Amino acid sequence: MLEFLNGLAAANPEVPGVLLRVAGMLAFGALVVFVFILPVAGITSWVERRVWARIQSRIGPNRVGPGGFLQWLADGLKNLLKEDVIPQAVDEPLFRIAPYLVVAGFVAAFVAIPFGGSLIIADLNIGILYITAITSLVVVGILMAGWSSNNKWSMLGGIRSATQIISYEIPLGLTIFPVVLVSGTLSTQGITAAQGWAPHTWHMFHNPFLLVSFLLFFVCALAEGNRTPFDLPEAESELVAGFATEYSGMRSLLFFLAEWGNLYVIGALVATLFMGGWQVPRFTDDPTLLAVAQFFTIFLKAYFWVFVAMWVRATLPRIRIDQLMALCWKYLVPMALLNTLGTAFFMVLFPEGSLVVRIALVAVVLAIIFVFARRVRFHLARARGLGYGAV
Amino acid sequence: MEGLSAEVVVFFFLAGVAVVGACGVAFATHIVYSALSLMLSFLGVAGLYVMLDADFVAGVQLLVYVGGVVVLTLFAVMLTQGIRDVKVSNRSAGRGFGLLTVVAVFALLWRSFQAAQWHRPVEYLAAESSTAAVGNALLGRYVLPFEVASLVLLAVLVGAVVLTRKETAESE
Amino acid sequence: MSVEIEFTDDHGSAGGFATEEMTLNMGPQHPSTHGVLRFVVKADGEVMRRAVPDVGYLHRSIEKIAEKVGWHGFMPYTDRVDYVAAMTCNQAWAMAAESLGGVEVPRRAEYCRVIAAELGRICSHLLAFGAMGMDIGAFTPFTHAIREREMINDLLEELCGARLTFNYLRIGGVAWDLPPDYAHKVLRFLDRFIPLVDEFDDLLSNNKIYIERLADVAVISPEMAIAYNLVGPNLRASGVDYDLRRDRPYSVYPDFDFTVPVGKGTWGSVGDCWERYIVRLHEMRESAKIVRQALEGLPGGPVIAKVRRNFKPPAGEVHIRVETPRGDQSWYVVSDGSERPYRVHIRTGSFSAMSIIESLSNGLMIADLVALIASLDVVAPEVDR
Amino acid sequence: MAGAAECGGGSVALVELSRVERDMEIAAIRRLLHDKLGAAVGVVEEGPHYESIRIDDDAVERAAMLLRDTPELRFDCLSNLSGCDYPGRGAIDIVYDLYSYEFDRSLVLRVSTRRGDPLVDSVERVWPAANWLEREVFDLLGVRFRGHSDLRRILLPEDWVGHPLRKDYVEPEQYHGISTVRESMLGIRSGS
Repeated sequence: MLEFLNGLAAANPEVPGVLLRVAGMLAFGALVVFVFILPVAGITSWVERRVWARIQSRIGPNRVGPGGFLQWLADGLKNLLKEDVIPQAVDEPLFRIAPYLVVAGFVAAFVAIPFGGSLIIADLNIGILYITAITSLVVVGILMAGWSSNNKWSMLGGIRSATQIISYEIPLGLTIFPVVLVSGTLSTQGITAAQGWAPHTWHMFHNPFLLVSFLLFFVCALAEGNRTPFDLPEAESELVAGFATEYSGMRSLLFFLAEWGNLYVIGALVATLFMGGWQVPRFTDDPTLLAVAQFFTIFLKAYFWVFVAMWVRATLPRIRIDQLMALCWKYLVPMALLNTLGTAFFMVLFPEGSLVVRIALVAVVLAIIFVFARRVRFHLARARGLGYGAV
Repeated sequence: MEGLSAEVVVFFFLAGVAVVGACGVAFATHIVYSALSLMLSFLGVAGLYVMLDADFVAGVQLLVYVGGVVVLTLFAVMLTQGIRDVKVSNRSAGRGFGLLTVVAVFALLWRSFQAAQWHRPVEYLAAESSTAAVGNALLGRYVLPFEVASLVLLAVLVGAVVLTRKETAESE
Repeated sequence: MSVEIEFTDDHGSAGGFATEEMTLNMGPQHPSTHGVLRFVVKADGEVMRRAVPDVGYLHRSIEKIAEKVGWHGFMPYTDRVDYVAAMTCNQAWAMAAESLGGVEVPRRAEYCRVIAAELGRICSHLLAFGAMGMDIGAFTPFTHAIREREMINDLLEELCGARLTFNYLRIGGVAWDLPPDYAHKVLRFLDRFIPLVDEFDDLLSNNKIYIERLADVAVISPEMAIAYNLVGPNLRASGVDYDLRRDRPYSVYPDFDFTVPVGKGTWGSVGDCWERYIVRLHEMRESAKIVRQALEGLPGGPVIAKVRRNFKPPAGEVHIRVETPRGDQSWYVVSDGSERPYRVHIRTGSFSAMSIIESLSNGLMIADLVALIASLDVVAPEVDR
Repeated sequence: MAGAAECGGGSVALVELSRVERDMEIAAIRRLLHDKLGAAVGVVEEGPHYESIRIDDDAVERAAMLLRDTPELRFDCLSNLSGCDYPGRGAIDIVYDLYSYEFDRSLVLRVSTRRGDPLVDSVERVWPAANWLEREVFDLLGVRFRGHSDLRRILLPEDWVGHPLRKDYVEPEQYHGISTVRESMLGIRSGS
């Protein structure tokens, strides 16, 4: 995008370059927010409800639009039209600002998330650092929401959330280290460029430590996104709705928007860091076609992990706060540190990487998927035998 | 008009954010608002770092100060206040002492202001990573201070653990 | 900057490491209180110091109503004592009235009662299973359990026309005989359902997170369980091998062969939340066994004895104990020979289960309290009646 | 209890049978209590369905202690505690349904207390289960329990007036300004 803006600047010398760049980025950012983030977050809510429903042998939203596809729009409109209840005892300014801060935190992360080779709002050279940093705004927002609600359940939710996000930021950062070591850059585009389109060239298969890192990253990302089994801050059965208890209408929806949008961020980060991002084989020289292919590649990869997160949410119970902390500090942090060291050693041993190791790791993962698929087949067959074939 | 280029506008905006934030910290009557103003101030400073092309420092500023310090401050304040209905407020602590501090700080600022070489890069620096430079400096020229700092931090960490453990033991 | 902290109220101990306790109001409107219950929780952060149950929000004066309506007329009200397992409450009332009035129940009616009661027990345990999963944060088991419960509801609807408050039993027997082809339908359901219990095991019982959340949490020793008069699955989970259906048999239960599941301490201690959970899961299998045997051995004959419309049992009093899904429900019924009961008192399983919570609460976390309530399978209307 | 299988399933027959079985025991238990507590232990009262031992209201706790701790009795469980108002006799009866898990044996104690000033020993210290059961009796019948740790209303609101399960209880016309009488659309007066 920068080239395009530079070209624009060259064509219009009378306009200051910086202004053009800022305006261009703002325009592109607005485009991303309204054409991509809002629909994706909304549609994710519909997909999640449908996926959940299938897993729970229900049907799910199916009335608005084909297959209930427009349910998210209906929900959004409904919430926009609802009364924005501000309880009397809340700290009003903070109560009002908090949802926006949460949304700002997650939307700002999209600045450095690549959608394709040339499709990125800003290819920051500290891209991945920026993403982990800017998402901390979400914590502040959640804490604000929890505190300003003047409700002990909200407060507990806010505190849980802050504890959780701060703690899990550490292993999350540490699991990114090996990727940065291998690709030698913090830029998300640089990390993608260091991988190829073929699976064995992905970072997750670079060495065994990176494979573990990849799993740890996904776990930590789920925890950062307050997703089951780490959904303690809004644990319905314990804290009613956690920090969002007192919110209603659009403000409440903003929290959910952030949650569903965050899912895509998690997926896109996993895809970018470990799964080759938008890399596609160079099948054509047409840049537009290539950009489209790249966009769909990373979108599908990201959405696969969104789906996995939904699946996990529908399957697992919730862990307890002390177990959450123990998991983080006793297991994830040491393992992540070990992975960083291991990757460093591996890079000393094989400065160019090792094709044998890569192929072997691909084989291992394929074997795991095969075993898993057989188990799924067994369960499906059993369910069908019981008469649950078509629900 | 040279003096009002876009960069200048952005600079004054960010500086304003930082200063307003700082004033908020000092003048807010509510400690939660103070903490949030602190965040605003940090954000402004992070923006200034970006303008100085020190993007790594800006990132770290966000990560450590906004994500860490402010959140922990808020955390501590909210834990003591929201739950137990404790009234926590700022109180001025002696005008004279305050004035002294202000004078001292301004003297220091003035000195650094005069000592600085007000050299500005003329043209926009293309995105070039300052990360590598910072890394090289930390593990090259400044490796000793870096290691000493990390040792000090470790000692602080251990000390904190010991202190809290002792208190818990006493309570039983 | 100096910070002034003014404490608005006196807090805690003088000297030493004072922990600040906060008072949380859990309920009466709270997702995990299974109806309308309230707990006043004194907590130090996430760790509770004390949780005091406050009941009575669903008090509908059923005992008082009993004194106002006739013997027959009270039957529908017994459904409301525990609307999750209405059949067994029906049964208790029928037994009380019959034993006071000296009514001989036809054998076929007893079989129908057992079939209905055991289907109701599966129903209730399915709800307990699902709700427990949901309280621990897993939503899917709930919908799966409700799906199965729906089928039992269909079966019971076919039996008596109602899906929740059945009013199927009558003093002297049951209201209607089994509908045609009923045995076949029930057996087909059971064939489907029992393998599904294994599926529940795969999905929830042996889940690592689930075990970690429940094992060794809120352990109730057998002595404590008996002292607090914990009954039913909660008592058995604590290792007391006792089931009224086997040890003080009533109705036609001696005809059937079934085992009584007892807590074994599989993952933690005997009497922890996980044991209370798994005992219920096993009981569903046993109930299915009983239903199967009852359907196979169903005798012929009438389903209701001749009972006068104006039923007036002679003066006297009786203690009836019935094993409901929430355990030994104890009815104390006094008759003064008139057409209305003189006094009815119902001591329910949930009532004693609620009374034990306060003494267990110290040191539990808030999330554990949710698990404890769920594992005790407390049903709010049964506590308050 | 094995006899129930032969008796044809009627629950009446079952109750009769167990009564016969326990007939010998109750006299022995009464004698044992009488030896220790003297005149406070009354007669065995025979009803058509079960019989109970009558105890004085200030000897309940001692009796309970004995029943629980005597090795050959071991009534470790208070299965039920009910109260019943008898205005004709001017008494409120408290009925304790005890159960021994060890010996699989039931026993009923009966205490009469004056209706005007009902006061009975609490057995909370013997069986913790009595805590809530006694609170319930206090709430609904107004019987006070001597030595109870936390005698508050349990089912009704704290500010409720009267004890609804007393036979002479009249429902108040309104509670906190809310009428308890529902006027029928057809002009028929319902409610109490």
